[in-house]
Amino acid sequence: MPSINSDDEPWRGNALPLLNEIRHALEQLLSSGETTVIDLGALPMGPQDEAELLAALGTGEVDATINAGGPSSVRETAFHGVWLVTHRNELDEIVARFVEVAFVPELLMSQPEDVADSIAALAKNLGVEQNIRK
Amino acid sequence: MSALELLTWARGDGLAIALAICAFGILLRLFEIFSLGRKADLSRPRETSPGSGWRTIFSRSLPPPGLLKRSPVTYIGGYVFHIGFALTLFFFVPHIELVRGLTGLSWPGLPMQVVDIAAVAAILALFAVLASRLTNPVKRYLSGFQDYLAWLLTLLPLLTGYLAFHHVVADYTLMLALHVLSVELLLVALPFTKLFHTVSVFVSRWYNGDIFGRKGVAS
Amino acid sequence: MASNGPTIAEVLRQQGISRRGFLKFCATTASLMALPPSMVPAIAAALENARRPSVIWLSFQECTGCTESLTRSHSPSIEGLILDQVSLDYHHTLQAASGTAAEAAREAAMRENAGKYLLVVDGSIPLGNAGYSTIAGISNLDMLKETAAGAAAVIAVGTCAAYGGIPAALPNPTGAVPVSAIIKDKPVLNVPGCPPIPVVITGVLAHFLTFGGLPELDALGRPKAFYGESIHDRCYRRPFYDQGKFAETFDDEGARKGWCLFKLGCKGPVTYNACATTKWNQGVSFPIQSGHGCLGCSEPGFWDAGPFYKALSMPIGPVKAAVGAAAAAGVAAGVAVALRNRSAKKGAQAAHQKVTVDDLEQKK
Amino acid sequence: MSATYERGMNAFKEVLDAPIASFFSSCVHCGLCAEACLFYTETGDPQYTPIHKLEPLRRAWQQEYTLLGKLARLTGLAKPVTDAELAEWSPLVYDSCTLCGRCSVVCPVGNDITYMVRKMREGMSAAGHAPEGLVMATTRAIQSGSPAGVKWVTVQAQIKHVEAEFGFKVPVNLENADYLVLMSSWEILNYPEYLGAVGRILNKAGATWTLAEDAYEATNSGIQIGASDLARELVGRIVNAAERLKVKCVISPECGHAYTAIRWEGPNLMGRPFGFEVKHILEVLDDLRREGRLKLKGTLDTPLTYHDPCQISRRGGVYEQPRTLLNQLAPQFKEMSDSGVMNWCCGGGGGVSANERAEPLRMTVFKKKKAQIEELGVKTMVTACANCRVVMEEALEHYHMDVEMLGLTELVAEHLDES
Repeated sequence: MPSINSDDEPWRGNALPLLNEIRHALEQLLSSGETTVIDLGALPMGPQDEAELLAALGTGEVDATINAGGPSSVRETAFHGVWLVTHRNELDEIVARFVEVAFVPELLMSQPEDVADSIAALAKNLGVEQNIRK
Repeated sequence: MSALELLTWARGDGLAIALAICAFGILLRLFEIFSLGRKADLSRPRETSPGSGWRTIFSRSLPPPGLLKRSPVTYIGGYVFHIGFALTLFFFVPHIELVRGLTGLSWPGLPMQVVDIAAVAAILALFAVLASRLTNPVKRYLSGFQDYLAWLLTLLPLLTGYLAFHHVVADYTLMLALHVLSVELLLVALPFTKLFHTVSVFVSRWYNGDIFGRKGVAS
Repeated sequence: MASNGPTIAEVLRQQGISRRGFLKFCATTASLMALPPSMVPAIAAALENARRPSVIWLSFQECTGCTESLTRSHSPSIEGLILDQVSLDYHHTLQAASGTAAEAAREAAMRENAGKYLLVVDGSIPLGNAGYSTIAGISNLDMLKETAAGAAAVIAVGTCAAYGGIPAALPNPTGAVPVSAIIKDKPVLNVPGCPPIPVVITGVLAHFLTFGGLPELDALGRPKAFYGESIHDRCYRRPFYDQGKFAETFDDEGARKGWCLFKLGCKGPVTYNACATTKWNQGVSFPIQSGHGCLGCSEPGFWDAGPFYKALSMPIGPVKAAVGAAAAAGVAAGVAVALRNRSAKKGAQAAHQKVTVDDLEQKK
Repeated sequence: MSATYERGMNAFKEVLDAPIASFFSSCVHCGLCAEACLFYTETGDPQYTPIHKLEPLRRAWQQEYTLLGKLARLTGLAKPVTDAELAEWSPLVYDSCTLCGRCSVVCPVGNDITYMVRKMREGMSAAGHAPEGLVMATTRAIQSGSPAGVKWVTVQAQIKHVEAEFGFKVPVNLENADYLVLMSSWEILNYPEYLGAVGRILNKAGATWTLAEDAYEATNSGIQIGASDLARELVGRIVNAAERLKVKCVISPECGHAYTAIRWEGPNLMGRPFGFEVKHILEVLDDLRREGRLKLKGTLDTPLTYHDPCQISRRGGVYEQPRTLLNQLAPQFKEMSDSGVMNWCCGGGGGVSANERAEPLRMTVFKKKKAQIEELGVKTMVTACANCRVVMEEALEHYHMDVEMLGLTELVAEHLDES
């Protein structure tokens, strides 16, 4: 792959408008509680764009990994409420990448269906009769 | 026929046909003009003269005293159109590539934003001169079908080019095809309508400058 | 779509995938189908109830590049997961069965899932001589008609199936035509590309799984989600085009700096595909990122749309010869008209009657 | 014989040439020629747009000399010019064009519209559509030697008068003179001071000069009506006299179109270059001044301006000489707006003054000159064309304007240093 951009060239790609979009999403989150998810795969990103965006977002306080159908990393960026969600498959290849603007990303929360499964499983382990799930 | 196939035809056979008709027409028209001849002027020309045919070819691009004020729309509209059109035609990189493809000649282009502004200016100027043609008593009196046809044929390449560049109305491929086709219409019409002034203006200005220059007047 | 059998959500659950995993699957599927993330709940709801469909895959005049592309998708990734959900009942390159057994499998699938199975086709169909391409002694045309009759929908995978492709290139010796030229009474979805991006194939399958039908198509029968915008519009090098910075050769300073490849013949502006965002090889790169212009392989007629290395605005026809001939004709016609003009003028001069003061008024 | 439509159309075919074909090919109907034409600016009537005045000639060109035009005519798509149309165009070609040439210097594509109107008149006159006034003037010029009917005896009377007043002999038919002096009918009839002025100046300069009995009239109605055969006959009288008397230079008097007729059209009408020079009197005056042979004393201390006769300045190239002279003679000389080659016509050039039919229009368009004079606020206007002078004197009276007209030659003679 050729080097894409020399250092003396100011990059005028897609990082800047995206950062602005994130700023508006944060304002919306605070005022109405509405979350925003941006699919980075749907944007035309050059290698430099991506590096620039990640550098601009920085690293924050939370760094979580979900192991479901491959590892997914959920990291809060230096900006509170701005999360970087990266899904990988079992081969550790990136399959999707999102910027999620939320207090807590949806996927970090335990899902009611799984909780129900957990009750059943726990009950089974304890030998208790359970009647939550049909 | 898909848009790409239309574009391929326009870039291929279409362009060849249009350029052929244009070349045929220009040569025919020039023969028509020059075959009528011009008698040698036997009067003694002034020994020194500020005027000449070559001078007038250039000097007629400037408005004579007082006329700019009398016909601002014609002059300013005319300048903005011609300059905007020329910038768009000769300094838009894809156009330079076209010339390079035809002749091997090439030169540096302008940034797209500059060309974009030039094209918009030319389009607006065309509408301004049309409004003037419809409202000015003289122009309205002089104008016939050919004048409006020439206007339309000039507008179409600019408009379709602009729409193609900005990806509006239709997808780029179709717009580009329409753009190339509109240019081809313009090329076909050029020798046989008043659009021929793009060629003959150099001849008519030269004769004018020569006639006046002989008498010691810079016209 | 098979009406019996477990739903996709049930299959996933049986494989021990949690609801969280299912949601991740839905999110990546949305990304795959180029749907906005806000569609995830709808996808989840649809997948809850979707059942595995039967798929019959027919290959005609093709190079197997499309199948290669598909099998080299992120296996065993999310697409693998989706492919696991379909029942690929016939694919003569991939299936284990051969000969009569293979054809029997196809016939069985057609019978059992009549009106519900998906037909996937790669390759174009020769109309010239039936013998140009046959499978098990059956001409491509007959097999397509026969198999399409009971299909819910037909997916034409690759530019050959979608638009005729390389086999249809001039002078088109086999009389190759695309699927849509033959199948008129069924929805035909085109997934053009030479080859098509694998995730587009799986994305379409995912859409079919999820929503039970075909996604929204453009005028050329392509799913808008993937083919809605041009390579040029989504190209990360687009800013250089706007600034007027172009690579002039493949090894100049501009090329090294990653400037726009328009002058080197890039067809990105007239090519509608998702390469610039989806990219290839697990999202590593795509042709322009690798330094080569787009060939326009997903557009109908790209194979005959002029040289690959000529800028899009360059003429591609016999311009010089035509202009040369026209100029010669122009000179010939010009000389003829000139001679006539001169003789007409000479005639007028000869016909001149000297004007005297008695000739200044018309006398009745 | 008679003028006929056919002779007119034939004349169109004869005069159409490469310049005209290029002019018609270039016209984009921008309308700017109208803005330069006082017949449009003062009336606001678009039919006076200069290029429109040529429409029959343009159609004749298109249908005769272009392939598409010819095809259009053969297929009936284009109709040939009719005699009725020529008649309809007569007022446009003769009454509303003074051949002033202003449109020709304004046209952005360089069309010399005046050149074309002059040529179009060849066909119009051959077809019998010249106005009666011009036909009569031309007939008189051919038959009696002057458009106003002035005969040699009248000139002789004036010679006697000049000889008595100034005490020098007016040479007639003198051979080998430096200058052959010509006059226009107007100078013979209205401005007799011209002959005395020229005589005094040339005598003082030590130049030899003469009048010619058979070539005293400089004007040329043949040019105005657009009949080259007649124009040739008229200019031929001068050329023959100049050659017979072996003069070095023919002086065109203070008359615009006479200068055009002898200086620029003359050799072409005769079909040969002249062996003698042709100069306008202003050129001669300026030559003498430069050579130190014209000494002036005193000045005229009233505010005055100079009206450039179109044929002398814009279409003749003589615009610096009058200014050099006036700057010396008149300290309060002020330029009019649009002076020099952009001057506005008096409204009576190109045969319009001889065309009674055009008189109301001529008065209307004088409003331009009137506005220019009023803008400047002067009461004296100098010019170098007797026709301009007569036309403007009439119009000044019509508009009750108190402005005095002077001939520049006469003004120079008045300030001749005779010491």
